Amino acid sequence: MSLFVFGAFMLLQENLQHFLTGLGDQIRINAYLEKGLGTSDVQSLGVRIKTFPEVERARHISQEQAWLDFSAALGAQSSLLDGLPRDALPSSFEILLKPAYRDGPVVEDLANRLKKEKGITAVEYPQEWIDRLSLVVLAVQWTKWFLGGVLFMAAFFIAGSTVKLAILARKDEIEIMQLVGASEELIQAPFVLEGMIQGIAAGAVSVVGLWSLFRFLDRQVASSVGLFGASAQLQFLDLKSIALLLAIGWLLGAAGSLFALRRFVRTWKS
Amino acid sequence: MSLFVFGAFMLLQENLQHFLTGLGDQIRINAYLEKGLGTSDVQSLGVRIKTFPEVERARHISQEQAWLDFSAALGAQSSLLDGLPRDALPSSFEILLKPAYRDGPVVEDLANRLKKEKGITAVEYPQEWIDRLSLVVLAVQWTKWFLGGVLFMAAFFIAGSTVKLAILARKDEIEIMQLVGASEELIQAPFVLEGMIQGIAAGAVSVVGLWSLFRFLDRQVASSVGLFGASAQLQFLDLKSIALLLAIGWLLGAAGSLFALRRFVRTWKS
Amino acid sequence: MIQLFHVTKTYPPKSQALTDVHLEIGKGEFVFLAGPSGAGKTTLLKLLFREEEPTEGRILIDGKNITRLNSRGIARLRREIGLVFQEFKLLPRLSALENVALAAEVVGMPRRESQTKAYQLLREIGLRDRYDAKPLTLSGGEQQRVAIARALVNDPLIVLADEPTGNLDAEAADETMRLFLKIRENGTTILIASHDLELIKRYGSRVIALRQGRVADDLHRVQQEGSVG
Amino acid sequence: MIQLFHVTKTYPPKSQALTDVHLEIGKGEFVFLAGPSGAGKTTLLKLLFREEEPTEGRILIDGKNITRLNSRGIARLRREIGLVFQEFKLLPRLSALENVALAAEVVGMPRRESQTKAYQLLREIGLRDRYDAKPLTLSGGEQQRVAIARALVNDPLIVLADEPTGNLDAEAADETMRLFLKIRENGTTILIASHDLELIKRYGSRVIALRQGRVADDLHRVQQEGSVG
Ligand SMILES: Nc1ncnc2c1ncn2[C@@H]1O[C@H](COP(=O)(O)OP(=O)(O)OP(=O)(O)O)[C@@H](O)[C@H]1O
Ligand SMILES: Nc1ncnc2c1ncn2[C@@H]1O[C@H](COP(=O)(O)OP(=O)(O)OP(=O)(O)O)[C@@H](O)[C@H]1O
Ligand SMILES: [Mg+2]
Ligand SMILES: [Mg+2]
Repeated sequence: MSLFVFGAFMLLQENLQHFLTGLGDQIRINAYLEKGLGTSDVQSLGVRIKTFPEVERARHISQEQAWLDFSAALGAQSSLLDGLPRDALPSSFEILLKPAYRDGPVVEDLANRLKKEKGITAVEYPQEWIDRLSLVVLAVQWTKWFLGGVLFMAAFFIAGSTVKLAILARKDEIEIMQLVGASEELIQAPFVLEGMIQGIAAGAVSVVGLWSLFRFLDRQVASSVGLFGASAQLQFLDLKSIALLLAIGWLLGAAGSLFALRRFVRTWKS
Repeated sequence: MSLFVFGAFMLLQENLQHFLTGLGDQIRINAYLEKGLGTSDVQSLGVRIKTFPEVERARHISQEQAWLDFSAALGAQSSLLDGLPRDALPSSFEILLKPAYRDGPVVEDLANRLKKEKGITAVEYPQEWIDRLSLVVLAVQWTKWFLGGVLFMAAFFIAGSTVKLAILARKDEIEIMQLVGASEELIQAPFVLEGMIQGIAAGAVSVVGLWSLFRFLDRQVASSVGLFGASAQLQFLDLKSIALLLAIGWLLGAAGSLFALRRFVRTWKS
Repeated sequence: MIQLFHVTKTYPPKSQALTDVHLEIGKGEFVFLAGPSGAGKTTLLKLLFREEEPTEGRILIDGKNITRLNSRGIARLRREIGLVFQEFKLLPRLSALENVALAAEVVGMPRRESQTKAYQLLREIGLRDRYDAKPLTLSGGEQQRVAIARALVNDPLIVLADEPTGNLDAEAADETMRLFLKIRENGTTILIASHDLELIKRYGSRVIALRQGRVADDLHRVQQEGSVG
Repeated sequence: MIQLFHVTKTYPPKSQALTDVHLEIGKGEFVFLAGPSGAGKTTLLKLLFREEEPTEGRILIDGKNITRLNSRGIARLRREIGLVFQEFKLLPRLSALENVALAAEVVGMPRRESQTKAYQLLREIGLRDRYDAKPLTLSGGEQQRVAIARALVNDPLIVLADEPTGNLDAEAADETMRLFLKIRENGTTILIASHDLELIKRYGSRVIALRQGRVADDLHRVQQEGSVG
């Protein structure tokens, strides 16, 4: 039960992370090129750009393409462009950054360095969008920690009281074992063992529960159009997380039982 | 404790709601006007638009203003506009919808009706953005229910085992009270009373805890620039929610105790 | 006062503790329930305060059938009965005095009065010095006497006592018996399960001997005969 | 075997249960601990199996000082001692047989052997039919006999029994005593707290009388004198 809560948190975390990455993909730097640059020049510039460590991908957008994109963006007012020549817009590179570098100052720095490249006339990046994104990241981060804290407390509390109930129910047993001279190890063994088994079982149940919940949600989401593309795809926990969940269950079960037992035996007579 | 979890959920819910509203504010319909419309015509059209039930606010954007906005939006490429006359762009109304109507089909319907108004040449609205938004709303909704479910289960479990512990600790007392002929009410009264008091106390502690947590988070957020404007302002629970939290604590405490007690007494001898 | 008609008690699955017991005990009688270990003494007492229901037969107390009672009725019945258990059943968190007083408060006696009464009883039974002690800090015999005091605090119509002197030395047992006899003068019926033959010989006005769940013997001693109701 | 030097036990805050007790009990002795309720009998036994520590004085068992033991040492000590408690202390979820066998398994006896031994003991003590019953379904006397069997299953060096016959009829008490005597033949020291004067008169080879926490009397009966070690 307590692990279920924990697992739910991990699932959420995973998906939020994924969602953020999806958002981050929309941070793109546009580097506009000089007019009349030859194809080979464009290609070598593309290669050059890709050597920057921050760059994930760079896509060349021809003048043609730029024109089409722009008029699509203008929508109803595309008639505005009727008077302009087709090559009014410069060709450009659309640069996608690696996740780690999607941060205001880094982007600015990169933009400055790109500006110095031969063949590039201007560099544009969505300053406002980047700032917003970092705020969203921050908010999500905080929400995550906040929720995580609450859930962790809840999980801990639940685990604690489960163990307490188990011990209270077997108080007499412990006392009598002590009176007939059983060693401490012998008294503790069944509790620790039970704790371990219960911990793993709880972990397994949680994983299964989460999985079915996940399937349900996934289907719900899939049925509403996936406009976010890949980023709207829900992610389930990977194998490592599942193993971690089970391990935590195992440890928490064993350690919790032992800890509670010792404390309990100590305060026995009070 | 269990109420703390619950309160945390409510706090989260409140802020998500607020955040969504903030996002929804960015759904705007642009209604472009015929060129050469007189000031009084524009004004009466503005009044007319405001009579639509879906409309929250409508702002007139003059040709001048449209030009400025557009060139700002073009950024580095604003030179593109140099060859165009200043009045190339039409004036328009920027229409903000009421929250309840910020939905794809509704917006489309409204756009069609607006188009039929005299003086309006074209209506534009961010189709993609609306679809995205509804997906985000959906995702948030689901996350909320998912988390809410998990938290609620956790809260219920915690409350249950707290009561169980309390009863187990006083099992003998109940049994002896029964044996000396105490009436059921007399036996239950202290438990129910204790449950009530604990419930309210837990509620109060939760509110205080949430409040201090909130203050902390709020300060953290405030220190990073508020680019989202009003929507980045965190909201604390209002008085009604606090009262609700306390009432839930009270009820849960009383009912939980009574319920557990009755079940416990019934399965006494097994 | 107490009437049992053909009472049989079988514990599931098949342990027959009482078989066809037929008894009448009158108001104010002082009865010993004798018999070897496992004869059914405790079971018989449990039937009388409705801890158990008889498998067959009827039990009347004061003319009322107690085999058909809801929980409210059981509570009312028990308020008329003073109980002393083989295992004492004292509340470990209350002092001796509070344990005794509790039983009185439960039936509605005001706090002060119940405390005074409890203190008086504890004094009579030889616990003047230890009335403020918690049960776990009392010796076995002391606990037993607290349990006896609790059974008597409400001036019950019936006292059911299970081995009330099992943990008492001869002197304390005598004191306890004298207390029972005094209570009896108010018309209280007293039923004591015991195998202390010495005690039975000295105090028993009537001895019902159980053997393997049957009434083997029902001896009225003439010189102390109570009025049979 | 058992030696107490000037042992005083004061329960906080100020209840003096034992005062300056000086005793020597030899190997294989059969000793009754007599005295009225509250005299300190149970307290003395509790000191011997280290449920309590003496406030003053030293206690040696087999020459070893048991006042300074860690939890491991206490466990080792208790494995040499068979205990019968005033309140039985049986595990409600185990059957009578399992309760007895458990004590043997705890010290490392294989399961089969411990069960056989437990069954044999229960038979000797008159519980042949009820060995499979849970303690709560046993009568008081039956529970007491299970507790006695548990104390004897490990062939302990010392048996400490607190009112082992308080809930037994005369016949069952006799059987129990005979069992104790038989165990004693292997050299087991037996110390029984009781106020059943009848029983003490019949079986006691040595009677230590406590009164208000002091040894008031220490009577060796010559005809049954055990070898004092
Ligand atoms: N809850 C129960 N379930 C099954 N059998 C029971 C139960 N309670 C008692 N018995 C059996 O019924 C028989 C009578 O038990 P009871 O407790 O009435 O004896 P008793 O006369 O009080 O004996 P003692 O003097 O040892 O206390 C015993 O054989 C006992 O094992
Ligand atoms: N844990 C304790 N705290 C305080 N006082 C105690 C505690 N245990 C026992 N006493 C007191 O010490 C005295 C001796 O108690 P003990 O249990 O040794 O008597 P006993 O000889 O076994 O009596 P009985 O025959 O009634 O069982 C009693 O007055 C008792 O109230
Ligand atoms: Mg009995
Ligand atoms: Mg004692």
